[in-house]
Amino acid sequence: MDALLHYFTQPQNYLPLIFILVIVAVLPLLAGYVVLMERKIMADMQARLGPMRVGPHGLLQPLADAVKLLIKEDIIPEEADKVVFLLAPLISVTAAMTAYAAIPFGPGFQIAEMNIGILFILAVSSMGIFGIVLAGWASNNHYSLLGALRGAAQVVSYEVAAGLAVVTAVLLAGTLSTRQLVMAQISEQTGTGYWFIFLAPVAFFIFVVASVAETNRAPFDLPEAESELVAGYMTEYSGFRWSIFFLAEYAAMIVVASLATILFLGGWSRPFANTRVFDFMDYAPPVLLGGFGLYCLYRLLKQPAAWQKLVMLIFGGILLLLAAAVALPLTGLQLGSVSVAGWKPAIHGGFWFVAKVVAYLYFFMWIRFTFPRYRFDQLMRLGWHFLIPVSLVNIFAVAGGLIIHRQQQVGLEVAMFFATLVTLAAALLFAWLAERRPPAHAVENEF
Amino acid sequence: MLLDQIIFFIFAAIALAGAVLVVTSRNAIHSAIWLITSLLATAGIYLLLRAEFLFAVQIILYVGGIMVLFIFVIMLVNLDVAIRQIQFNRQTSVALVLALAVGGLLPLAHYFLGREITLPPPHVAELGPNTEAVGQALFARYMVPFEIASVLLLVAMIGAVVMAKRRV
Amino acid sequence: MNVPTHWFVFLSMALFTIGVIGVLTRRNVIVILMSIELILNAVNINLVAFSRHFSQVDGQIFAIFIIADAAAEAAVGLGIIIAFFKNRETVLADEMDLLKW
Amino acid sequence: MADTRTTDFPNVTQTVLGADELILNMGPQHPSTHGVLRVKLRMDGERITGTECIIGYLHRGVEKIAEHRSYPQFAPYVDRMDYVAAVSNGLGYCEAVEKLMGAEAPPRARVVRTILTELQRIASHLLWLGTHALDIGALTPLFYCFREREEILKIFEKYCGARLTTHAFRIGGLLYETYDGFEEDVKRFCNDFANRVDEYETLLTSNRIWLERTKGVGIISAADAIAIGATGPVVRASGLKWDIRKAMPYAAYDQFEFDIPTGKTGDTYDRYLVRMEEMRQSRRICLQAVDNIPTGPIMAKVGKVLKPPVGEVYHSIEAPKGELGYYIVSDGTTQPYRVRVRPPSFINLQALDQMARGCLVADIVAIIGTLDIVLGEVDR
Repeated sequence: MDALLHYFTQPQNYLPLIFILVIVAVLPLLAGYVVLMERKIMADMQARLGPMRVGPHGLLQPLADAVKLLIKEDIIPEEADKVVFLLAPLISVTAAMTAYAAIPFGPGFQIAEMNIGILFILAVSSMGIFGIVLAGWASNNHYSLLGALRGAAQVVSYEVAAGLAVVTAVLLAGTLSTRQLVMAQISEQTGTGYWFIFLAPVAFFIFVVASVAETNRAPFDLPEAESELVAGYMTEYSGFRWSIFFLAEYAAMIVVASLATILFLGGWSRPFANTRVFDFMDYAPPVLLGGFGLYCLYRLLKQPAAWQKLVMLIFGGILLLLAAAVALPLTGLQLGSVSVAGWKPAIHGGFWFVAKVVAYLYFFMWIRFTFPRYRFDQLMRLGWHFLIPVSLVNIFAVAGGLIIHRQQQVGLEVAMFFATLVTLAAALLFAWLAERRPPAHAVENEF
Repeated sequence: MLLDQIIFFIFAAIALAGAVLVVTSRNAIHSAIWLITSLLATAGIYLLLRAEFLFAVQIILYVGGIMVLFIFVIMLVNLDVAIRQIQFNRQTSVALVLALAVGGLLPLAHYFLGREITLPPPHVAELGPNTEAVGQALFARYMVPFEIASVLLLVAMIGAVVMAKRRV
Repeated sequence: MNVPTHWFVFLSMALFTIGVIGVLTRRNVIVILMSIELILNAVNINLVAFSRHFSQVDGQIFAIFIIADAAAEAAVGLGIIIAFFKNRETVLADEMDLLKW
Repeated sequence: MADTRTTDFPNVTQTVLGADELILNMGPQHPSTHGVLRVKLRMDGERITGTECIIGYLHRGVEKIAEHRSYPQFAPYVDRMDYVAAVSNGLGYCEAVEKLMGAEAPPRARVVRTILTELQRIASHLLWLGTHALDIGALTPLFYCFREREEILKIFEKYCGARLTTHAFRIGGLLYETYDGFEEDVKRFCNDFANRVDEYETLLTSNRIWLERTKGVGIISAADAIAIGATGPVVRASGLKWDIRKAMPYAAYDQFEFDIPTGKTGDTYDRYLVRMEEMRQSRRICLQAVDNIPTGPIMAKVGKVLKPPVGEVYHSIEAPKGELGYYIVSDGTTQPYRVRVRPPSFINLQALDQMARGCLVADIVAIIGTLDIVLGEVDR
């Protein structure tokens, strides 16, 4: 008993548990607000307002949606395979949420630092496909089955491309640990000191495309293509179970956004962290958050009802509090023996990480509202005939560039620039080859 | 420490229960789900054995690759009919006896000869970072087998494509 | 090494036996293939356990080769099953009684 | 819903892969069958090997109703056929009855009719574009299209008080004089609209995914289209320059200049381009017409009770979806003896099977969208 007590009084032992609780508790709420963000962005791009009724500017819409979904009838089709039908959404959400274990949200905020962190995230998130496949099979519905078959083929194909893009970043950093991957991008002592998006832009592009496909988002949302397959694998799901799929989808989106942030966008580091000229960007977090908070308070005056004013006040207050928290390390205060300035990496790291994730999510949404949907065979052709060959060439080019850099004393930037040129040339070649191929409808017996 | 042993028993129990259910399930999809469970428990055992890289390979390749393929095929060959048929063949009793006899050899040997056959004491030397060690071995000492394995995979790939594409 | 190596060997043996029973008794070819995966998996446990026991990675290398082999086997096996199912509409092993069709 | 137990195809089991085929029952409740069309798809994997349309879920017996209504009484019913292009329906019916009676609407009425019908064509094409893009997965054009369609509907509302089923015209001319500011409204809309069409085109026309999804999908040759009897943008996209507005001018179309856009290959992309260009041409007609509205009466002298002489008449107009024809037989009473409607959607829908064979399941959605059917008109 004493041993247990001792075990759980060590910070490195109880902190992960707290982090787990925080993530599990916050994630559904976060997913709800990502949905709200998506609806607002969609509305903005489509010349409308989006949700405005529940709370000021629809700020309470996620809560209303959650309540609605929870009290809806939970329908299980008569012909469905009950156990698998119930199991499938759980698999999806478990896979999505387990991946958070290895994601470093800041220098101190990580549940488990492991030496195969990236592999762990890839492995666990690849389990999510079983949720889709089993849901589609268990529903005993042709639309669901088609959605599941599409989902399985799509995710397995694009995982290859995503994995190969990840390999590029791993090559550059020389480690599989998520934390060290970020460290390699921050300082020259531990790595390159460049964000890998600058060293390997092609790999980043491949990762973006593959991550969109892996999370089944438009324009690759074929497993749930609503105009073709009604709702694909989710057709027979309703109420709470459906919302679990929804949660899993958004959790997976946040995972791939975090992964992109870790691998290519420098994790929790500030943009241009090594350049002193850009040090003024340290003031961006408090200014941004404070600005939004003050805007909330300004809009507060225009709210029609008292409770809406209250909601606005709460949101504005939260933002101002966050702004104060972010501003605190910049003040140089001394709290007793602790220097507040020492908290800066932790607090600002979290801010920049979240900011990058949000930017990535915004990009996801942007392309969703801009592009039509791919057809299944075109999706497969894009994956196998373009992305995977290009990423293979990219790996060879980057590896070759690294060898040249290490053995010939060529600057890393120069080596990577030529590696990128080689890859782009190969990409052009593959694109040209793909153009020359006859269109799909002319090819008989393709599948 | 005791914790490792408890974890071992948990994983072993899951792996064994999953394996039994793979063999006994009537529905092939259920078999596949149980096989996934068993494979995941095995991955946990690899982790217990400090083989992290193999843990990741097991999940990415075995569970995320091969098992998706299995489920894909099970869904393609709709097994509504197969579920209603007899699942075990006529040699079941003979096979059971034989398999259990073979499987019982090890416990018997351990019971009767346990003291005479002993493993050499375990090496205490640490392997170092697992991924690097595996990588060094794979690309240096086992280069030729590695290449042969890739040729094997290529052959399998061609074979599978030819097999699935043929229309009679 | 807190868990004795021979525990892993016993686990491996048990999994292997279950796999063999599956291969020998089931009629459904897909389940037979899955039982073969179980057998391969049992072997892998053994290899990794001894790799740990002797502090050498060779066992893990073999396990990786076996996983690659399992992938190849699954691809070809499932390809055969699909081709067979297209022709005969069955997946039962004892109805696969023709060498050529 | 996927329901194979009620299939009409013989000897089909539920297997996905194998000797037999999969039957997917698309509709009548499906997000992209544009109403209550039901299509049975015979598929090999995801490839379509045959289709069968089952219609009648929206059948209201419009043609039979006509036999028990007087001529003016029946006019509101035709608005309910192609309910997204009610003005065009009304124009066709009114002109058919006028032809039967030997009457003719005064010039002012004819020009106003032309303006409203062309606005209706734009509105109908906008609705088509929005839903078609939505079917193919582009979410945003729908809202842009509805923004402009709303302006047109506002003009309708100001003119006759209704937005959708307008009943804007009367036999013999117009009931309502144009409201104050009608010309300005139409001009303002037309001036704004030029940029808006370009805006849609920037979203779609050269978008790679849009090209891949529409080019080479649902091809029908001009000969096949003629054999089926397809009209409107469907046949024009195949390369046939056939437009009743030019071939047999009605209303005031002979007074205005406009081009008939045609395609080459007859695929979904060409139909898209043809309709986009038609919107521009409609705008052109509107702009010409709105500057040249003659003064004068808006109603011909047709009398209070309409009693056409014994006889029969066939009159067709170029509705947004194709040739909309009315065949009316009069026995000399106040009620028609028989009214037969030639709906463009119904006949264009016959091209579905030919277009869809060999396509994938995702293409059938694009093809139904590109045919621009309205089930109210198909089922009547």
